[in-house]
Amino acid sequence: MQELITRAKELLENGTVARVLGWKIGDLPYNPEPAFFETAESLDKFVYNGFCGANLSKYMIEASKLEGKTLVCLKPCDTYSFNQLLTEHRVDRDKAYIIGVGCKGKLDVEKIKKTGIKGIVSISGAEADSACDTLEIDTLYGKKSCAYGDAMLERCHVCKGKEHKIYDELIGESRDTADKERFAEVEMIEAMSPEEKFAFFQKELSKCIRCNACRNVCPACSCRKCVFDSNKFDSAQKANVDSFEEKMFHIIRAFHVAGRCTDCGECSRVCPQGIPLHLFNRKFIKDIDELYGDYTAGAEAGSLAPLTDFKMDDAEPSIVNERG
Amino acid sequence: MSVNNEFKPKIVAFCCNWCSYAGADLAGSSRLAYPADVKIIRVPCSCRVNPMFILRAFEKGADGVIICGCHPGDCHYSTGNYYARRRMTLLFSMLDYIGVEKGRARVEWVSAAEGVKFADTMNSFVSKIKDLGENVRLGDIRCKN
Amino acid sequence: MQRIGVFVCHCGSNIAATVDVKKVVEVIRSEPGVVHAEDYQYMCSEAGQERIAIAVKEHKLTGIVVCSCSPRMHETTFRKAAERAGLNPYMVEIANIREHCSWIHKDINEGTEKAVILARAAVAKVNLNTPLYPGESRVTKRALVIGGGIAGIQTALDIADAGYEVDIVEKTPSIGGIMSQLDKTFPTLDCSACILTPKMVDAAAHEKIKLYTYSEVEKVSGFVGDFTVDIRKKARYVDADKCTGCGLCQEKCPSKKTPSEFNRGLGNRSAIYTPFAQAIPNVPVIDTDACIKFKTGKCGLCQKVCAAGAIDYTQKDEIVTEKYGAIVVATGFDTIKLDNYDEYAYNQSKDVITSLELERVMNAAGPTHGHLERLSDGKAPKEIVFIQCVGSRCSDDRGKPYCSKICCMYTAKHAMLIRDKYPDVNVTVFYIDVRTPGKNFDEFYRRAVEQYGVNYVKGQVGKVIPQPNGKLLVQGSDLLDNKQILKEADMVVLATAIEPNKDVRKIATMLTASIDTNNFLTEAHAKLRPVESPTAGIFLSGVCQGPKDIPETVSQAGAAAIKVVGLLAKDKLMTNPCTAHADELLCNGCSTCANVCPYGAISYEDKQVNDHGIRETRRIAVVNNALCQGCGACTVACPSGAMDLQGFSNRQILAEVDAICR
Amino acid sequence: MKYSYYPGCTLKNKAKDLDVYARRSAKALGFELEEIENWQCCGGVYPLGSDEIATKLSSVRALNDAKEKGQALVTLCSACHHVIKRVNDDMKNCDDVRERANNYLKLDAPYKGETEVLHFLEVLRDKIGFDELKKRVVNPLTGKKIGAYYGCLLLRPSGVMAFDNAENPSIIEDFIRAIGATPVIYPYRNECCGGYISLKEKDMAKSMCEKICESASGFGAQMLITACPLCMYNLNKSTDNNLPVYYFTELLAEALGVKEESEA
Amino acid sequence: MTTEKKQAELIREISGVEPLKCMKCGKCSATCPAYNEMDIKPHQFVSYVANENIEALVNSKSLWKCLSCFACIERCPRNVQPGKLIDAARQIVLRQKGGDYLKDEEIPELLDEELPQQLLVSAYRRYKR
Repeated sequence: MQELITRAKELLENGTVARVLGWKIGDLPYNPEPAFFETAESLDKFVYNGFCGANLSKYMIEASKLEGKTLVCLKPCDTYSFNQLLTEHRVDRDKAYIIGVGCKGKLDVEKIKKTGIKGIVSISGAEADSACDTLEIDTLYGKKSCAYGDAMLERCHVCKGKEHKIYDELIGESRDTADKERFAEVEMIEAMSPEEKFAFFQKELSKCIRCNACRNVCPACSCRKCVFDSNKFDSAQKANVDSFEEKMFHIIRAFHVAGRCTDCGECSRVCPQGIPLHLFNRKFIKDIDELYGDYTAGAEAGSLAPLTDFKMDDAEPSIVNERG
Repeated sequence: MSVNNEFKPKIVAFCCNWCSYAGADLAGSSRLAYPADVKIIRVPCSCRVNPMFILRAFEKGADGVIICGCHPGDCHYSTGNYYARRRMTLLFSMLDYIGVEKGRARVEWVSAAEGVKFADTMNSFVSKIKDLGENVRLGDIRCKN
Repeated sequence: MQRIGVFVCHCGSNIAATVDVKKVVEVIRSEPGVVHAEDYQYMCSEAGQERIAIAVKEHKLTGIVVCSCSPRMHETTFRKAAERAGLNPYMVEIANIREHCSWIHKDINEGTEKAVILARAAVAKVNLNTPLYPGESRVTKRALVIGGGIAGIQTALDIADAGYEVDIVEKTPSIGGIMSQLDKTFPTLDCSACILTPKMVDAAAHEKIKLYTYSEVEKVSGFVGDFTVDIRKKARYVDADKCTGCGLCQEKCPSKKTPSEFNRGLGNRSAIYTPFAQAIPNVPVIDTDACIKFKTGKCGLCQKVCAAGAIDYTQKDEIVTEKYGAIVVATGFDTIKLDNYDEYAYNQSKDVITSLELERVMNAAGPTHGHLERLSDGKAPKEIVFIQCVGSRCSDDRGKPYCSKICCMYTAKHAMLIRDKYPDVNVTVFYIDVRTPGKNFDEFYRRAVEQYGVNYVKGQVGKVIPQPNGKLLVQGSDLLDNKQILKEADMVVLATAIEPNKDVRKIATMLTASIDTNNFLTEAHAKLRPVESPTAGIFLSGVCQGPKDIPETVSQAGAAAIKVVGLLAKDKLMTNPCTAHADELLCNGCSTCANVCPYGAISYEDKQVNDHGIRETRRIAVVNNALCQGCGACTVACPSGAMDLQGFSNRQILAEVDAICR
Repeated sequence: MKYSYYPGCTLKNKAKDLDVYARRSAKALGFELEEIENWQCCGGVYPLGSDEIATKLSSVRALNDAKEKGQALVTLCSACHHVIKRVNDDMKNCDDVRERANNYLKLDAPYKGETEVLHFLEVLRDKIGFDELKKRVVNPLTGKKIGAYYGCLLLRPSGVMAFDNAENPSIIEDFIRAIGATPVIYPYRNECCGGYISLKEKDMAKSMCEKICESASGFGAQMLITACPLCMYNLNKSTDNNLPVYYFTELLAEALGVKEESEA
Repeated sequence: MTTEKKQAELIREISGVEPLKCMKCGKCSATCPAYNEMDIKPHQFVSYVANENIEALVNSKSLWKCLSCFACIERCPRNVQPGKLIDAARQIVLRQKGGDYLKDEEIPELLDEELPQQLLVSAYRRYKR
């Protein structure tokens, strides 16, 4: 982390970049938040540790409009999102100075809390440079510990790899964290009966409070104005103004990002109700891979998304009835 | 009016202007009967059909939605139905994934010359929807009401 | 709020028999926006249209719904009526209560209920309609005809005579098509070459006609009035400007064993060849698959003997790009392959031939110099059997489900010609039905029976059995005598089904013209627009649209020509205003829409926008209205809903959905 | 290579030659015919009625047996081949038959037409290859002019049997060429010999076979070969030994030099 | 419903044949090797069923002359399959009591040395219930 701060100061001072986009220490030991740093001094508040899960690529949309370059810290998975935004002309490559930061897996405090640990005062072992296999946690009730892997976000268990797809320079070590089958959860649902599937999603979706956290954090949901907020799909007869969107919001959102979603997992990370929203996106990814050939959004800037492409002998929609 | 309470499904058919709508016209001028439950909406091309239209229909109480377009390779706009095919395949797969019965939504390719196919398709689709019964799940997946 | 008038048509009893029209009027009155509703016997009649005009004035209507036949029939009629009454024509919507309702439902309650719902959907849509204004596009005053048979030649001549430039693209080395292979023509027995050759010469000599022979259409882009076409001129290896057509090269060519396409494979041709004596242009081509020079590098005899120095082995294919305002498809037909019909022993015996092969046999320039003889042993036949409907009217998967239309007549012609020239030859025709609708056609067939003594037997043949003595035993039905006949014949002639030229599918795809399950091009309306494709600017001439004989082909060629002339006579075309349009404030500039646009109609501009006080430069999608054809692919690809289609907007379609599901 | 083998009743009795020579030839060509255990008679004719089910079950059992072994099922007798191939097609494509047959049989896993049904000639053509067969011939039957007699059952209906061009077949002619002889093509080679009609209508079958033999001789055939015991029987009844009829397997064994080999 | 109408429907059902597909070309009769032995000809099987003339059909000689050689089925241009119709008519007879065309007592005299089992089995299936 120190190397990162030193380098950032250097770039700020020599005028290469006008600001730094990174994470700032939060009010609790586990909630750093995305922040812009304009001066070398302000970087004292900069932090990069296991809790810096937030994907900063979406902030580059606004940063691209600002004067001068922005230094942006991107984890390997964040670079996919950045590439995808580049493909869609939403960010300006020339306005970004990308430092690819190492990643040893990002942590989810909810998972720690789920192990029964309460009253967290401080956590050690989550530092970017010296990430350990076990987290030592000081609590109001004494010292506790938790295996790093057990505290990791779901998405890190199914990590696409620790290779940065786009960067100007790299700082920091990474550690392989993938130890689960990416599509296992999706397959589990696919194997359910229609009744079970419906019950599962009905239960999950009825938790939704339409806070829009998923939409706001999603790097693919970068529309200037969301269709759900415009009157384009409105109609004169509509009695209850928002009933339609309410009911179909997550399905439509998933469809809108299908083929563009990099599976960064931010939607599930930020959902205050803990809805596994990534299960929608990942289903589309699995279908696309199976039906149209493997495709990873953002692996390469400028690639043609599966839904803007076709083959003459693509499967017919009836294949859905034939499968499973 | 009929007094029996036989299930009368609501079925929305999106037909592309160039092939399937004309196929439906041909079915009509050939007097090939299919159930009145089917109501056709004319769109320029199957690629005009937004998944939101389909979800909206279901949400508003449609029991089945069918999208008809030119045969692949014969699209009036060259490639429209190829895009529609991918979109609908993914959408239908998603519907299946969330537990909506298979077969509530369908895509069929019907050319302007295929009046018989149009009528056959509608007959088979209506009978499929009758088998599935009323659409309750898509009415409200969140079931908050 | 719109002020909508609803007009419900009885269409005589076509609608009124199964839809309670009065009830539709009554129910629809209470729909939001509807201020007037009425019914009338025939809305499309002048009186009907007048009622619309009166209602527009009386009720200050802003929108109109006509509940009638398919919009494909009368949408234009009613739009024009609205325009005359001072409304924007795009404020009209049609509820199709005939083809989609009254004609397919028997129960009047059911029909009425559905008609009401269809009317409601149309009203819901009109509530959201906005006036639309067509743009203009230019017309390139030049036409392209694809195919140089009699259909293509006649179309080109008629267009050229009206004063417009026209190009013919013909795949083979010469124009002339199948008609040039025929010996005589029905129903007057004219010599085919005698009536065709002058037309070929006229076409070649016409100052407005340009021939691209031995050429193929490679790529088509653009739209009505403004097509851009790439034509591949295949290398002839003979310089057309230098060649004098003396024919010496063909005479000296040592490779003479290639089956002649013109003679249907019954005779051979040289590697350098003109397909037939009257070929136009009279310039040979080198078949590189047969040419010794191309295969081994040795030979070069043709180059040596050519006094004009026209042979050029280094010639390459050439791509010519031309602009056209209209395109006529005249790709014609071929006979089907008979591999699925080996019970007729076509592949097993040389003496079983197709009717088109018989044309070559009967022709003085053919493989037997016009002598009727068996191809196996050259002997004169004494018994000839004709079998009708070989591959036609077959709904199994071996043949074609349609009637080929020309066989009954040409078989009568063949039978008559043979009986006339060789009175000692017996002719038997096995037929299922004899179909002779056409002027002087049935008389012609009856002459074959009554005057020439041709033996017509009602019944199909089951098998042709080659005999050790070289004869052919024909085992067929005589359904009138209820007998199975065994007839020993010397020759059997098969009235082989015809099918559209194999290349038509490729061409139709390039033109985005629709094609039916039998590969015939679809017409815009089976009765009222028979020579137009549903794709604007594409016209149909000849058998590519459906089986037809020469007189019919020539009439259709003329009809297609006048349609082309009608188009080329305009200086500007109104463009379809139902095009896509991007909302500047919603557009992300993400390029997703451009990726799916088949016409390259979407480009991006950096535009200054004012988004509720925020002024900034944004990358925005811009649609070229002349290029956009209104498919709507972009509207669904657009994640933000910025892209919408005029006339079929998201809100309009959703309003229809809601009205139907209500 | 190992195939499941369905001999059928007649090959165990009156048509032993067809069977014995086939087994010897197979061995010489390097493939094995593993006879299905407890096979039951196919019934001789395919039941045409769409409601027939019981009469199809013995075929399904044989087919399922082969499926369980993961082998293709090879037949020799034209009638068995016809019945089994068509029942297999029903099991694959006809929902009603499949459902009912499986209900009756209660197999471990429902049979859905998975087994590939091959006639011995198809094994020679598609698996061994006639070019390869030609190489294996040690005793070519050079100079013999042989007419192939196909009959009906191997060829028709061609949609289901998919054996060869039903009106102008070539598989047996190619076979004849492979064993070094000269095929004689004659138009009656796919006409019916009379089939089962010969039990009660002997004259009718005789006149039909006479036509066949006359045509074959007329085109110069010195002998006929067939794959069907019933065709053999009918043809033999009407030919006065000018035109002997053999099973194709006998000539195959002869060409491969294994005809006289004792069964070891 | 008359008996003949019922029987006609039964024949359609058993055979799976739609006689209305026939275009009356006569190719079946032109093809049939047993034509001369038949009193009702193959193309007439189709029209007899279409016209519900079943009594005559089930009493015809033709029922027992059809060889099931499938030539008519193979060559029919409209996929009508007359051979299946005649078999269905035969089934109607056989499924009635005493409808067997082959009586057990007549079998011994029909046999000879070479006669293959296949022949007996096949004839049983076609002639007997």
